[in-house]
Amino acid sequence: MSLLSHCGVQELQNSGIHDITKDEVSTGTTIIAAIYDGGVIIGADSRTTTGAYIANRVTDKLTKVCDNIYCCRSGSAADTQAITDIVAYYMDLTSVQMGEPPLVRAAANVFKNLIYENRHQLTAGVIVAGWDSRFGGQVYSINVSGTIVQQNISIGGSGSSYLYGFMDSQYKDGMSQQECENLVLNAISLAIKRDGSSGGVVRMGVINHTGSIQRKLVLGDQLPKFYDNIYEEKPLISSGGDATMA
Amino acid sequence: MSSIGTGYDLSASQFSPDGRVFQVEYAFKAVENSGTAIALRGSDGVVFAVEKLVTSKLHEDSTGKRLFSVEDHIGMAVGGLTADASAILDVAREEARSYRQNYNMPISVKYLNERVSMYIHAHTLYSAIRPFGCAVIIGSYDPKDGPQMYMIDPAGVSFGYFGCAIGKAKQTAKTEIEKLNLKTMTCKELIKEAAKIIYMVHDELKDKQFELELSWVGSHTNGKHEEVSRDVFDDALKYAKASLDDDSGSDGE
Amino acid sequence: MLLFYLSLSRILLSLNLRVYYIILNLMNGQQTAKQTILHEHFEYHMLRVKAASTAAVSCITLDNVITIVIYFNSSFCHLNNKLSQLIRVKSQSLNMDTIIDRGTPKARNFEPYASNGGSIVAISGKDFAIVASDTRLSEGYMIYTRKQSKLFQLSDKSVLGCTGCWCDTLSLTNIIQSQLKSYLYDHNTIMQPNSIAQLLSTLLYSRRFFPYYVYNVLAGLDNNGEGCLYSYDPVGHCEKVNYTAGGSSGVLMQPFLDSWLGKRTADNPVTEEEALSLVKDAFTAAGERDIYTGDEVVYNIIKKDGIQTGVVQLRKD
Amino acid sequence: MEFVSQNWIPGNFKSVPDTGRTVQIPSKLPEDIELSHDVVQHGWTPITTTTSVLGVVFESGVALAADTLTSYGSMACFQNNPRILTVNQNIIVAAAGEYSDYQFIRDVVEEKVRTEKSLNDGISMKPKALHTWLSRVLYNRRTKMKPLWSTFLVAGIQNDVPFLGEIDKLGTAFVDDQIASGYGAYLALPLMRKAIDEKREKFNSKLTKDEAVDLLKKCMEVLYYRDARSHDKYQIGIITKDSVEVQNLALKPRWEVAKLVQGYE
Repeated sequence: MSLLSHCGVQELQNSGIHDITKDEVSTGTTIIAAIYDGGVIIGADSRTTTGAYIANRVTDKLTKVCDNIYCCRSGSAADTQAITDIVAYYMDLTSVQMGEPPLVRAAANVFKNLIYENRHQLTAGVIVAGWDSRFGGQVYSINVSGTIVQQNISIGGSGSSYLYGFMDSQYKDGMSQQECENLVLNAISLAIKRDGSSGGVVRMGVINHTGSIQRKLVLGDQLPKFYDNIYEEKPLISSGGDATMA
Repeated sequence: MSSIGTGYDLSASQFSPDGRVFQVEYAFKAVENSGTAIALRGSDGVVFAVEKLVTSKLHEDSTGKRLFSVEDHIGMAVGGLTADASAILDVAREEARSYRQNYNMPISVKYLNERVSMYIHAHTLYSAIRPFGCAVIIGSYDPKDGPQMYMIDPAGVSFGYFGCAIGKAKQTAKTEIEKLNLKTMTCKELIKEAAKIIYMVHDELKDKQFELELSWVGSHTNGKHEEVSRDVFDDALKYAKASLDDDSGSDGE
Repeated sequence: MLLFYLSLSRILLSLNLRVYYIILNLMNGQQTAKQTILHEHFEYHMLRVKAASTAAVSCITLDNVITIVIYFNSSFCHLNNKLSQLIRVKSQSLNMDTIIDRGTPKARNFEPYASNGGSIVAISGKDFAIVASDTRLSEGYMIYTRKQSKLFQLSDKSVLGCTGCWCDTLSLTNIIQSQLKSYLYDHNTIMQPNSIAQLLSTLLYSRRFFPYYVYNVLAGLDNNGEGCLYSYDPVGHCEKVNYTAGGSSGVLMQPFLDSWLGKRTADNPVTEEEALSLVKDAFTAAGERDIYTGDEVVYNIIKKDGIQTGVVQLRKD
Repeated sequence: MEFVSQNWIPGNFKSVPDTGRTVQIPSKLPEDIELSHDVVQHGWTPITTTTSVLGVVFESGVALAADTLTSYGSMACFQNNPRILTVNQNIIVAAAGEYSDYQFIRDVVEEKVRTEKSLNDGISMKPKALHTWLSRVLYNRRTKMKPLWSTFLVAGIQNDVPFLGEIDKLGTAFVDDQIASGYGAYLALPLMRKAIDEKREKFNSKLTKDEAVDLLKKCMEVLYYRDARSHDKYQIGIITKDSVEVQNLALKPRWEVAKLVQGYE
């Protein structure tokens, strides 16, 4: 159930019967945050699973830290919610103390401290994204081990394994908002298509100089369509006397 | 002093009937006994200048400094009891350290000012402790917020300033500072003026020897607080002495 | 130097100057984790302290606490702030407890011990003791370095040889060395080998349930000037012997020594030359058969007029 | 786990679980009882990892090399994560292993250096001191069974003499003229030892700076060919008495040999 399971770290499985009540509720997930030329776009699917059971099919994994900072959560739902609550509290406090909206970098570092210090008890990978007047749009990726890396685009969750190549080929510096939105939507749709732990709808958000998020929702039946790789039996090529190999 | 003998000046936690806290006022006196320190905020940074009184010829040259770096990017000039100031410096450094640990960013001088003044103020509330007998000036430069400077007094009150002075000759120094058009001047110009003011306000009769300390933080130092280079220091010193000679010359006429 | 400190402290105290004690605790007091300060870091620290004050500084190291006693005039008291800041920051930077302390976790995949190889041979005689180790530090098929001596000179009369888990060796030897320094400061005399032997046993047993994985051999000259030798197991069993071999090739070399020295009597004591050649032969043989022993042999011969050191080359493959 | 449910007390649900220190005494008040069940622990293994790191001493200084890849399992996750740290004018440090632990140590070391700078007393840390300090930190953590899963190479100039030392996650510390960790110990270390020994035997001297850097470049190329967790972008840090520099480099691998291979015989 953990994030690690897809990278070869095996969890102990009880043979036979799987008791879903004892499984942690986790957001086997696809999450994305990307910088465009005026801010950041964040996106996520909406599936929450308990083992193979979908505990929530319309989850909101884009969680507000404060007006200008959001985080995309992956890993244990309980862990990431608890951490996000703590960071939200911290950021609320600092915005009052500093008299200005908190910086994304600050929020990301508080996330990192909490995750790093408690990394062996937690399963929490988050992407912190937001906009502030000092550094503009920013994306920080913090993974389960507490490594923090600032990136232009970050993908996370179990579905991200299917997206690395796609993102490397499609993302460019200085994309427009519309281009970037399309990219995020396509990426999550592709991951939903291939990752059993991702699904439902695509939720997106745009954070920029306006200081608040504009949220977008694309329902599960309105997602972009891609090649389905269905082989159809074709009639045999009639031998019209042409014997050469094609 | 009217407070002496009234019994209302024995504790920082007691008001006098006319609403004053004498212990805190005495702390101000401690600052007024020390050598002058000034700081000027120009268009591109903050400069600090300190009149470091040398009380004994036996002291080493560099001892008893009164200009410090809180962190790379924040300078601090102190006046008053140096031991107290040193303790304040520690508190400021600790604040900066914990801020950086939490947020992975250098602390803003505005926030540092709030924290340190709160700390100093807390020491004016209790009978068991003595208020700090020192005032500090902190200054910094940031590309976005520009130059910033604050002075905190022993009561824990602080304001942002364009130019400020503490110590013995703060009144004279302030008068001199007010003559400058601070907002349009650059650090390179201000450092000379600062040196001049320190030389001007130094009382040669009462305090024989002193050392000039100069430092700055601004866009030209990449936002780092540094002691000025030897060249700049010598230039400023020359300028200060030259203009002093001019002044005394004109007085004579 | 020591006498200087001692006398200086008395003079300063008699002059009724202010005395500051700064106790530096560089770790969190966990029973299992003994903190020692290796000399290099410690000297660096003292350099700073001296730079910050013109006052007299003396210091005592204990295993996990450094006490720095600084004497200075009260007019210098602001220096105290500097020092305390310096020290506070350093101790804080070592505070590595988690935000939410949920106790020592059960680390499932972590093996705290490594076997870093190396062998020790020691032989004592009538007026000398010889102790030798190879210089290969390895783990598995990897040779970390070919020039790591495993002999630790504790005084001009005693040398300790350690093999096993190198990180434990480093910690153990530093605890011993700082204990010896503290003994020296307290008593103004070096600790005799028989006392060191008991100290070492006590130290080893203090970690009975998370042992120092180190095989120790302590060689020295006793009060009568005769060679003495103590051999240990990792949890503190101590035995006085006349010759011993330990470490990765211990089992190879011990029978060899037994055959040459096992039946010696007081009438026919082993000579220094004989002992040295036995040591060389033992290591040459061990180097042929044990991949964890090789490169070089360093030996120390402890005699009344000092410690003589030498090196012999071994196989380097 | 059955014995957990036996001792489970409803009001105790939120209490901080087993600290491993106290023995459960049933007669105590419920809030004082600490449950003895395990905290869910994810294996104490590295997750975001970096591969080998190399270091070699030359006549006037030390050079370190490490690539900039951080892997997540077998995935080449972060391709631009530098791990050579310039501590001050005397020291550079390189790390291998868990990247978050490197980030942690980096932050602590940078804090030490900042403190040192603000004291403004002209004293700066030297490599042996940092090497020792790191060995104590790592040893303490392994003794707590909370290891920092990293290997560090400390390089620098100690009183005009080049210094190179390694500390691994247990606190195993040693000093040598050529050190490599991880795959590098198998693939690069023999090359480095050979180069250094040859130079000593033929000319009775140490490598020059250029020779040392070329040697490291060659080693990085070999590692790129044979280490599946390596990467073609890397850094070389060079420290001498008067200079510290960290270069960003990219390999120019040679694949021509592929043209000679066809089939599997």
